[in-house]
Amino acid sequence: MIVESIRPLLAILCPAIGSILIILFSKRPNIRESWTMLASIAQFLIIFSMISTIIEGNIIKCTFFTAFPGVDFGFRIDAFGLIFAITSTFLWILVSSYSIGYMRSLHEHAQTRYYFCFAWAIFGAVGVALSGNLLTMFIFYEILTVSTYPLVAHDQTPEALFAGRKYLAYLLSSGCFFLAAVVLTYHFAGTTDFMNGGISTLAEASRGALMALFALFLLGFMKAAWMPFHSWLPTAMAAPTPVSALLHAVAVVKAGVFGIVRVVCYIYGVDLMHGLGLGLALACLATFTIIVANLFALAQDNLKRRLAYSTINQLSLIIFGVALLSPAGIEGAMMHIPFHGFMKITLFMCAGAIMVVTGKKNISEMAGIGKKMPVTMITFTIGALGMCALPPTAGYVTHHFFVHGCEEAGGTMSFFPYILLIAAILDVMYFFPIIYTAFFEKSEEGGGSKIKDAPLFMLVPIAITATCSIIFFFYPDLFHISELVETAVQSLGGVHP
Amino acid sequence: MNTGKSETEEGKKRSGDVIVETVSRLMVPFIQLFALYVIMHGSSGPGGGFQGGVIFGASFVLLVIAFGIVNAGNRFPEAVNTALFSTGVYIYAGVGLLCIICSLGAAQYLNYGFLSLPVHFEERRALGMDFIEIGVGITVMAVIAEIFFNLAWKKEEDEKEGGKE
Amino acid sequence: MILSVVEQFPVLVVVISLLSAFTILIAGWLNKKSCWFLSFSTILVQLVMSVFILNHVLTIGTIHYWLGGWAPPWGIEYVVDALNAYVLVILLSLALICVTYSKRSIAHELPHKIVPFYTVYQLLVTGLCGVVVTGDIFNMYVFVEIFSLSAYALIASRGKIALKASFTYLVLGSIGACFFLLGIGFLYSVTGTLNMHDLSVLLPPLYGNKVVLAAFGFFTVGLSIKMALFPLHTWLPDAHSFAPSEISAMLSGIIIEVSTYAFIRVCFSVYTVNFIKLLPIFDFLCWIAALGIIIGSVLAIAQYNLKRMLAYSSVSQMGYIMLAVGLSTSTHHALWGGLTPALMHILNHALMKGCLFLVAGAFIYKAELWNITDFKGLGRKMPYTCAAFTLAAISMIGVPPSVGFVSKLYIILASLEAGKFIFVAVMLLSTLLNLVYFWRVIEMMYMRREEREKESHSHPPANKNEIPLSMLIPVLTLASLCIIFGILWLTEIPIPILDQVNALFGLGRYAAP
Amino acid sequence: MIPSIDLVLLSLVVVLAIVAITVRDLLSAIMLLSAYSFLMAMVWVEMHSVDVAFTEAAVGAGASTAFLIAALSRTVRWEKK
Amino acid sequence: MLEWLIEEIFAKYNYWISITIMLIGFYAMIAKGNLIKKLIGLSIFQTAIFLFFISLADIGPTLRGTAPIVSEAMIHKGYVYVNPLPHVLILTAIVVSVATLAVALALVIRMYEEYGTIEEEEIIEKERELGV
Repeated sequence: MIVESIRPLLAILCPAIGSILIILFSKRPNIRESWTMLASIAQFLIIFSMISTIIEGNIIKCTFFTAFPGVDFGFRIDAFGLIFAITSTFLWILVSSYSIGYMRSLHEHAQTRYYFCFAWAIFGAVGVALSGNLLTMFIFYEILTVSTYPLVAHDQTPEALFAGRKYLAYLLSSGCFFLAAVVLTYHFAGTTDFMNGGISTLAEASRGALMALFALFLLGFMKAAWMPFHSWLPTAMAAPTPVSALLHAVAVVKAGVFGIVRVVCYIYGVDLMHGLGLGLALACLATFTIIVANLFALAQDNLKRRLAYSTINQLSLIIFGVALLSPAGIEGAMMHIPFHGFMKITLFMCAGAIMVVTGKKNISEMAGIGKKMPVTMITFTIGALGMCALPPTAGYVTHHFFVHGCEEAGGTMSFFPYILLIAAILDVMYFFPIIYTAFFEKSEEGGGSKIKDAPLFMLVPIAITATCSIIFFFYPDLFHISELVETAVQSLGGVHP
Repeated sequence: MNTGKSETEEGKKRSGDVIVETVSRLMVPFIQLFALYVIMHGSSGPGGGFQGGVIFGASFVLLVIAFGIVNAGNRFPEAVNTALFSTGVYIYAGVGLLCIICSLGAAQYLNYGFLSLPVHFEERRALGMDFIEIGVGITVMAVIAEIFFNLAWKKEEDEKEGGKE
Repeated sequence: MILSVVEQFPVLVVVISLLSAFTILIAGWLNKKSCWFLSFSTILVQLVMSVFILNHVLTIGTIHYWLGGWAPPWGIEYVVDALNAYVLVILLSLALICVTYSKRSIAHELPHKIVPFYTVYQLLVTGLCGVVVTGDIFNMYVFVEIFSLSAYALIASRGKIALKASFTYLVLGSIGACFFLLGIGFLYSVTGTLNMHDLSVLLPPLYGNKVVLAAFGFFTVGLSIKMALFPLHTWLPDAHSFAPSEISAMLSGIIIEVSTYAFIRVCFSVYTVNFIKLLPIFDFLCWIAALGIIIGSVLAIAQYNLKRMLAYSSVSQMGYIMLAVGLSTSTHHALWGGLTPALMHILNHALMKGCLFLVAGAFIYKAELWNITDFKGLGRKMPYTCAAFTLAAISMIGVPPSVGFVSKLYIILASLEAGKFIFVAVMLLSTLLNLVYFWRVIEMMYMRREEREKESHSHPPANKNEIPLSMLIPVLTLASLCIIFGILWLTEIPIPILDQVNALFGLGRYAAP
Repeated sequence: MIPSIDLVLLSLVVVLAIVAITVRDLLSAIMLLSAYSFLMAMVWVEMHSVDVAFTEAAVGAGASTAFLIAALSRTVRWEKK
Repeated sequence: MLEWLIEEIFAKYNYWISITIMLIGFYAMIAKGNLIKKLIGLSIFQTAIFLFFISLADIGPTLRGTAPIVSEAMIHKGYVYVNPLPHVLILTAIVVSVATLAVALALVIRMYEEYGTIEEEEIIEKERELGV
């Protein structure tokens, strides 16, 4: 059933209005930051209020105008979109709080610009999550790209500027491919609306054209950082840590992955993907990225860069889940979007906390830091466990789904769990040394085993995300995520083989 | 506009050739008369406001060449010139607008037939055209003179927009 | 035949402007400050008239105005249909914005030339309006020359290096105008008429005639010079970069666009779609335009002078418009078929480029900043101006939901429908090139620190040094219109106007099957 | 029109045009241009377009020449090669 | 061959001459470096176009065409008028051309004051020295 509602519009307006208020109160930091908090909480509540409607199997629609025949500009919220929206908005609250601690401790410059752009980035990300067709999605996707540029280049050092340029070059060129793909889809199918089970008219196009179109879509979703188009992500780690945390663990990269899932499940549809044999190709691409990214991660000494490669790996894991084209695989993929978000943001926020307190960025310098910042490092350990898919963390749950998905898919796919195993081992190989260094090696500086953890503004969000990561293991329905995922997969219909 | 008494005041600066001066002094009134003829005869024969205006302007150019630029420039100050060529445009555009106003908006711009003159329709057309020619003539005359003065003399002032009908 | 008041407006728009030009000249002797006011109020009145005209044309129909009451094939006829009315409104809006802006900047830049500046500016507007409203091809030539002459004089008004630029423009522009005149002569020799509608009726039996073909060639080349289509653009960079900024904005936003309008008029009103379809001219035009898009952008990347960069970007943007014109005969969709994308981009380009040039002028006004490398830290000193620049630049790059994005989208859809996938690639590539040269500036304004700032990492409160309000408001208006119109286009609200144009010429969905 | 006179005048016009753009003395060039205009005016009289001929004589041979000479008086007379 | 020559060249000699002059003018505008020479070229070019238009109006040697001036006697004698419309057009075009010339000359003079030369190449050189 379709429900008309303006709630999506309200949700999207929160950060927009927030950003204006932020600019207006640029001279008074306390009020400025309370607007950020207020906007984030309001947005989360509005998004959260939609859950009950969605779980009943409804779709919320909010159409503004018709841009082209068959292409309405508007929102269409289904279970899958809502998962992404909930994740981004909830984490925005936490990261806002974390940002306040981080930015103030480091006396960063241009804080108004920072909060302003942050709000717009969330505007873009939530817009992507809620949009009802490719064109709308593209518009928000580009807003997301442009608004995160000032955040990446925030430091304004040559290095940060380079990172910003690289970031824009990659993502806006991918935007071009995306636009081409959107237009071609419209050309072939006459619509770009997301439909459960794919757009039926699209199948009428020729096989070669559909293959090429899919390649365009993949290039368009360079935000998903699949190899070999990943290198913007590690470079973008020049950004302040809250940015890396929210944007490069949740909003931006997840928007890319989200797009791929949307295209696979809601534009092409599982049957068409099967028919074209694209699932296997996508799975190969994903596993290639998973392994190579893990190998790259091993070589990194900078903590944030290592985490970035880990992100690349995990994103491809989501792509892999979708590429299985089996219910469990898709379920796992959809679930991994929020789960990975929570875990990775924990890790990034820990890295930021370490930097704020000790000023250290490299893993080799972190000997003994676990004793100095116990809370931070314990939460870090939880996040790391999640990355390695070990219980009792959320990571284990999704990997369970992936393995199950491989079985369901059968055929060549049943071979892939071994690759996942190798990937998990590699994960362990680069995460455990960090934990070991932090807790068991002696600090070279000696002496300072005094506990001096991060400020509370930062510590509380870290603790919350880490706790969530564990709760997800025992109770995946926190924030109704597993229910939503089930609703989404059921609505896809033709998935069950 | 009078050509006569220039040599008494600033005689030193003039070109100095008696023959040239005398001949041009003799010629200029005739040229100007001819110019007037050309302007007024425009509606029924060769010539018209533009040609007449050019000829009229040329008479000033001749003066300038004969008597030296400073003398002629003083006789023909820029303010007067500007006023003149604006007047010409006003006459031209004003007659056109009058056609609209006189007919209370029923007729088109420059539809002379609707001018409230106490003559026949056809004659109104001819008269209207003559008015226009006069306007054009004045403008062109002033513009030609102005351009020449500017080109030949003025240092600081920038170029004026050229003659337009 | 009784004329309604609005039907008198086409001629009044031109006459009022002409009268005002000379009134300014006289008023200038009495009081220099009155010039601006006169010019501003005249253009405002003209704008109001043009809006009425547009409304009249859309609701009642085309206005035919017989000058002097002479019937068309003999007398001059002013014809205002949807196309003219649309272009007229754009033209007068930008003229109004530029004249508002010019109040302070001209007083600063050319303090001794205020009177001639506004006189000639008003003449420029007269010429532009004349080109747009006339339905007589020779009359069009005369008005083209009037606005060109005014443009030469205005460009030269800055003196120094602008003189050379203006002279080059004059020589090339005259050649273009002569070609146009020659084309008119050719057409006249075979048809014996100059009225555009009359021509379009008389020409069809002669479409195979070599004279008619040659005339089309002359029109195309002549107007291509005037509108700076790619290989004939050589006058443009100098002229645009050395002119006073409001004139650069007019040049780039309106003057070359009005020439494009003249070209569209000649193609579809004098010749018709049937003629164009006989020959592969428009295919050729598409390729030329595509080349122009790429090369213009590449050359823009090589520039360090902001205004010069914008000028080259105009070359590339003219390519967009001409590409859209070139595709117009092969697309039939209700939305992006026919001339819609081209006319859309005429408006969009006027908004974007107008804003960018005015901002460039603001930098020159404040601190004589010409080069991109000098823009370090401007984002903090002139926040509103830089924000406007950013909006317009983002629009040029084509980030949604700006006007640039909509144009790009429509042109891409049109080229897809025409089956020319290569132009899709060209459009996308040009997006990236635009990104390169515009982002450079944005980065310089916001992200680079000034040298003295670098030493102390602390940040002193920025001393704002914003331009005066009479300059800021035009800039901000244009910048916000870049976004507002982007959304408006997406909602298809203004599309019916362009649809009428298509109906007029039998293009798009009105094309004969 | 009378072809023979026409032809003579027109060939003269061509010759004058060529000479006008080749001579290095700009003053001569201008005077040649003036003569060229005047001959052109004669051609037009001969073609029955008295109006145009009239104008060309006044403008081309008269005013334009005056303008050019005025400009020359403030610049240089010789073209450099 | 001869017939062709007569028909295409001699019968339309004024058109051919108009084209010749046009090319001469065009050459001067493009190839001459001196600004005044360029303007002379422009004048020649424009006059050539005028010649073309006037030739259009002319009705050729076979008919007794006459100037388009109204007079009763002429009409009774059965004279044919040449077409007056191109003449009017050319009048306007002459106005335009003289205006162009005036603006151009003003530019030339200003450039001379600025650069001390009216040779295009020298001006470009000086511009380069100024570092533009």
